[in-house]
Amino acid sequence: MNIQSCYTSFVPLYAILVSLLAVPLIIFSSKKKNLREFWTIGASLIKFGLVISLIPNALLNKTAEISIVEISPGIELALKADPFGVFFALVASGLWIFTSFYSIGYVRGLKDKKQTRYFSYFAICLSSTIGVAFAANLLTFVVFYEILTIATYPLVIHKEDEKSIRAGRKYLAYTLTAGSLLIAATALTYQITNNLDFKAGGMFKGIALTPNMALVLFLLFLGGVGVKASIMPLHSWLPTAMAAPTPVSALLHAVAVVKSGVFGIVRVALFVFGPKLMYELGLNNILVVFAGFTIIVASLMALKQDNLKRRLAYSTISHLSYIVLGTALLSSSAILGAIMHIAFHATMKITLFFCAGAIYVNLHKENISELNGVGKVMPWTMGAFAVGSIGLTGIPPVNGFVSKWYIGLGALQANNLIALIILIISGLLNAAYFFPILHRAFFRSGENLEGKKEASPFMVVPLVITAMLAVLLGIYPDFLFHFYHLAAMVVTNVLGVIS
Amino acid sequence: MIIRNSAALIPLILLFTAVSIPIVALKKKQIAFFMVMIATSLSVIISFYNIFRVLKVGTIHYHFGGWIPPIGIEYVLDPLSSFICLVINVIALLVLIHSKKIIEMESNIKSVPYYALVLLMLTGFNGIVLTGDFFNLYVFLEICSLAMYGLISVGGKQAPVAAFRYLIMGAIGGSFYLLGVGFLYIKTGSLNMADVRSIIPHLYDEPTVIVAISLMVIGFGIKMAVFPLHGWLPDAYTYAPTTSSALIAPTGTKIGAYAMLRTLFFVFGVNYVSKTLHITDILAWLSAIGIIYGSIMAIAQKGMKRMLAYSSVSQIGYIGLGIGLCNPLGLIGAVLHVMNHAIMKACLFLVAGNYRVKLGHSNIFKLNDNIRKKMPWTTAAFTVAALSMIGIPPTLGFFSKWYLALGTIKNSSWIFLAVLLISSLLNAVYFFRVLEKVYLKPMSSNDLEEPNMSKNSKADEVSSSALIPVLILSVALIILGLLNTIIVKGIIEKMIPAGM
Amino acid sequence: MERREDNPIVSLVSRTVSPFIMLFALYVIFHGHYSPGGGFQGGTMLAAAFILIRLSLGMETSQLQFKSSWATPLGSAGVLIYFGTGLVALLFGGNFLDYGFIPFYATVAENRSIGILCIEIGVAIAVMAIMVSIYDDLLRGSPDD
Amino acid sequence: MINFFLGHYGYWFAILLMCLGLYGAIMKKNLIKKLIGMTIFQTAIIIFFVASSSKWGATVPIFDEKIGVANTAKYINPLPHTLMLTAIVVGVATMGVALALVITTYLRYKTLDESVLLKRMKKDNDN
Repeated sequence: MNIQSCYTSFVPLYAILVSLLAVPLIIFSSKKKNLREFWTIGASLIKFGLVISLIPNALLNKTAEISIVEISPGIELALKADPFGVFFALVASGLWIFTSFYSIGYVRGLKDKKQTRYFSYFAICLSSTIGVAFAANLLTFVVFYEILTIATYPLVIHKEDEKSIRAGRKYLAYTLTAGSLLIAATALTYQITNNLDFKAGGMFKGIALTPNMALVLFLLFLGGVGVKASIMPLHSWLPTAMAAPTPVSALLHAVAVVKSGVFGIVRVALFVFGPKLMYELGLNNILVVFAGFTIIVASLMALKQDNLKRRLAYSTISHLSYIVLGTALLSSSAILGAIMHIAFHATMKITLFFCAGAIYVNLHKENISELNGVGKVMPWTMGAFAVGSIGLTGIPPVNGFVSKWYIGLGALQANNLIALIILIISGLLNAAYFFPILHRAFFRSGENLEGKKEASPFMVVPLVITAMLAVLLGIYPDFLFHFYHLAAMVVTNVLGVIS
Repeated sequence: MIIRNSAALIPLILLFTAVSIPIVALKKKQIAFFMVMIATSLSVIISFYNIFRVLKVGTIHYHFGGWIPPIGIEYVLDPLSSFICLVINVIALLVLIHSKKIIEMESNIKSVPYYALVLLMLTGFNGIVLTGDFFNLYVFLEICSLAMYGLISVGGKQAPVAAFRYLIMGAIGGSFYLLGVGFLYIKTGSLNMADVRSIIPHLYDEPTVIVAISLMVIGFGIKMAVFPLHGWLPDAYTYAPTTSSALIAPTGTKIGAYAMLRTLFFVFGVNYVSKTLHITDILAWLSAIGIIYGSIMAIAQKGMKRMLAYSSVSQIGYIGLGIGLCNPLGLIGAVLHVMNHAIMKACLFLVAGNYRVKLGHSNIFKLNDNIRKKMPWTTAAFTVAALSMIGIPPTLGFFSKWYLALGTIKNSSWIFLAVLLISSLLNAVYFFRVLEKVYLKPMSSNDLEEPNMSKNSKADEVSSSALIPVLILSVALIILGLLNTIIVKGIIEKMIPAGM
Repeated sequence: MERREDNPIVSLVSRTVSPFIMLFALYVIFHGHYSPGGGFQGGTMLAAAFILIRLSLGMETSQLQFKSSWATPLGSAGVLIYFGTGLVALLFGGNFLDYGFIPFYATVAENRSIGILCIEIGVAIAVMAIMVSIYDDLLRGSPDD
Repeated sequence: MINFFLGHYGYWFAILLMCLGLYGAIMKKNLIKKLIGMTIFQTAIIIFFVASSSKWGATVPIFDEKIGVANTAKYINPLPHTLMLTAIVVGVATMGVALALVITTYLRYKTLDESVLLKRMKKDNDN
């Protein structure tokens, strides 16, 4: 019914290069603030436009392909805009626009010194994220994944105080180790298959793979991409890395970096091993166990955090595992839900982080216990926060409901009641750690809030838009960007190959 | 004439310039530098020419004095030798451009004899790479070693001691090799490598041959500084003047690796050394230990040059491991790492030199972010080289490790794979330690006054002759990384010996 | 130990013997290509003659005979003679050091003979100069103290 | 067996010298003694080479009308000797450089004892 076809197009390459080319422009206009930020915004808009232009063909299951240069005999640095890649690129590049606007407000609001470095590394990060999204083979994936690791480091240590430097060390220790494992896994795969191209339905087709070898390989991959996806017990860098400025946390730790990890897990599960092999060897059960554990434990840990950003971080950890769980269930609805959750969690979580940042810049408050009455001072911000929390808890009409619904359906399809129970419990826990914040903000009276107003429009407008987006996507998941169709396309590609 | 003799021209030009410098530059010292520049540029051009010619027409033999081997000495220009030659000469040219200002600053270096020694050393390097004769190799080995002792000894106060220790080790290493050659000669009656290659399969069972090969491997091992024969290296690199260490570190040990590779695989035969004698296994294990040992020791060092020296020990291990794996991928990794490490180490040592020029020291703990503000380009180059050392794509460092990793997997040597991965993490530890200081540690008031640093916060880079080589090297790391397949497919795959 | 530089016996003997050593050295050099001997051996003997004078008459006097500062350039010159011979062969169409191509005589054999002689002379000069230079340098010690 | 030992006495001597030299170069504390050890080691190898080319009843490889050209078995192989000539030159150069280094070391540290030297070097490093 749907035939995958390919055509050569430079668009994926341009989408990567746009933000990379913006870097020298940003650096050379470091003296003129407005010009510098013009480049950032311009690059983000162009990038988004380029990604959008790939949607129509992706919906027809036509993949844009371009190979740039051969980086190892037989393996090219190649890009492929398949539906899943377009989906992820769309999320990352779309949210970059909001983050750019928001960052301008944030760093200017704090009169930050190293803004040029901030914006240039931000652009590099985005380039590599898009590279991760469009990577056509494992080696290309590894290349961009590692660049992403390194490019994020300067952002993590942006504040340059003792705490953030330590966070940076921890971040590097975790991610570089993971990178090594990923390289090992890639090399091993190459030895076995002699080919590293991602293939919907798995690249080991027709190749005898002993169960032990498959298990080792899978664990290596899991270690490699699991760190960025912050599957427990590999998660502890993420809360520490919240020392970074809020927009960084928002984009990178809720969208780009961790999502690259989750994206990697989905790629590995569905495009390297393939659902059939995963199921036959029982590898998905490993994932289900890890993901289920992470969902519950991270939610419990989120409960006891007082620092708002740390609580959000733990919430991120738990929600990332939703995606992993959905993938691991291997049923069509679950995968659909998981893929959609990548986008939907991103919109909701970025809203929440933006809110946390706005509160920090405006009121210099970081802890939840200090948030009494904030809702009255910053109604728009806290309104958006409410939307985000409701969505993450999984209450309609916000989009979080949609993806959770599909994952739940998938759990039933897969006859996996435990997964369903985990989903329900975690929904309750989500409510338990989000609603007290809303209660404090709206229903308690705060002190020292006289004369304070809403944060700067640079910050408020993006977060309101993302919140509205979350609602709109909840009502109509195919809104504007065809998230639903793209995800469905991925599912049919992946599972269709089997049948 | 040039075409006919291109195989022999490089060592000849270098030797000619080396011996004419003391006469020509007797009155005017500045001429020495220009002569060096002309000689090294010519050798770079000829190296390029050679490599293209070899790729076009195949292996080129050059017979000295017109004597046909096995009687005469021959030079062999095949993909391996022409490639290594090119790497050495390009690195030497860049380092020597950098040396112009540095030499003027180091008070105890007399530039005329120094440059003569440099050229002698390069003659030795190129000779070792090109020769197809065992004894000629010994002579060139000693020529370059003698020049190296001299180049090391003109450093700081401790330098002569370091050079002396290197001399004892080096002379014994050379003697071991010579003894091996003696055994080989007793059995085969020939010193020509190709000739020995054709005779040796009949003598595989002879204990004499086994003794010969062991002695030769020990000799090369000392020159190559493979663990546990590396003892001379850290002191020598640390106390040598910056230019010397920047010249010796990228190329000197590689020559030992090259000679090892050439002797083991191209003379004794792949199957013999790997399957029958298991020498490659021993080499691989020692290298693996060396990789870890070097990295850990590098973490413990205070001075940047000493850190880089220990890192050299570890990086030599990669090359040894690649040779020891004894499969095509390992060989590709090893040869690519020869080039990669040459570029990285040259870049890092030159950066250390630039820091010394401006700060008067390169102690890691005294570095702070002032240096990044003053020398943004140098520091950026350092960062690129460090990332390559750690093995972050798309730098060249990633790809040489990639091939090595593929090689270990091909042999199912999981421990070596683990060693490769762990060592890149250890590399990350000691390089990020420096990067953190350079980028993040604010200047405190009790930091020493920096003698050659202007007081305002404006950029105060080193002169362009010291900066451009560093930048070229660091950019090359990225470009060559992306284009590594051209090198691998075009050159390195052609040098894989028969039977691998 | 007391330094004695004016011991008449030592100085007389060494001054007398030195020319004969030199003569023999020259003999060894010039017969090197068809009997035992050659540049290395002859050069060392020549150097021995110079060093004998240096030992017996002291550094200052012996400078009149052979200046220390000449040693390195002379050594280079020796190598250049060797090198030049090879280069001439190369220029006239042979390989490096292929003496048969040196255009001095008509026959290849004669050319080879003269070629190897040039080489021996170059080697002898280089070896002589370098031996003397090693001796001088060791005697002088490090220049920075 | 006895013949084997006696017949190769040149080699045994070389091996003895080699061990002696290696011992000196590695174990002796004094730099000059180290150097002497190294030189003994090199000399041992020269002896080894020369021993390897010795032949009873043969003469120097210079054309002799009594023997003629064709009877090559009557001449000693000249190659090892020629090689050793070069090796001797290399050895002399190495020794020259080594002595220069030792003298410089002595002038700077006023000692040739390695353990004392290392202590003084360490002091320099700390400063």
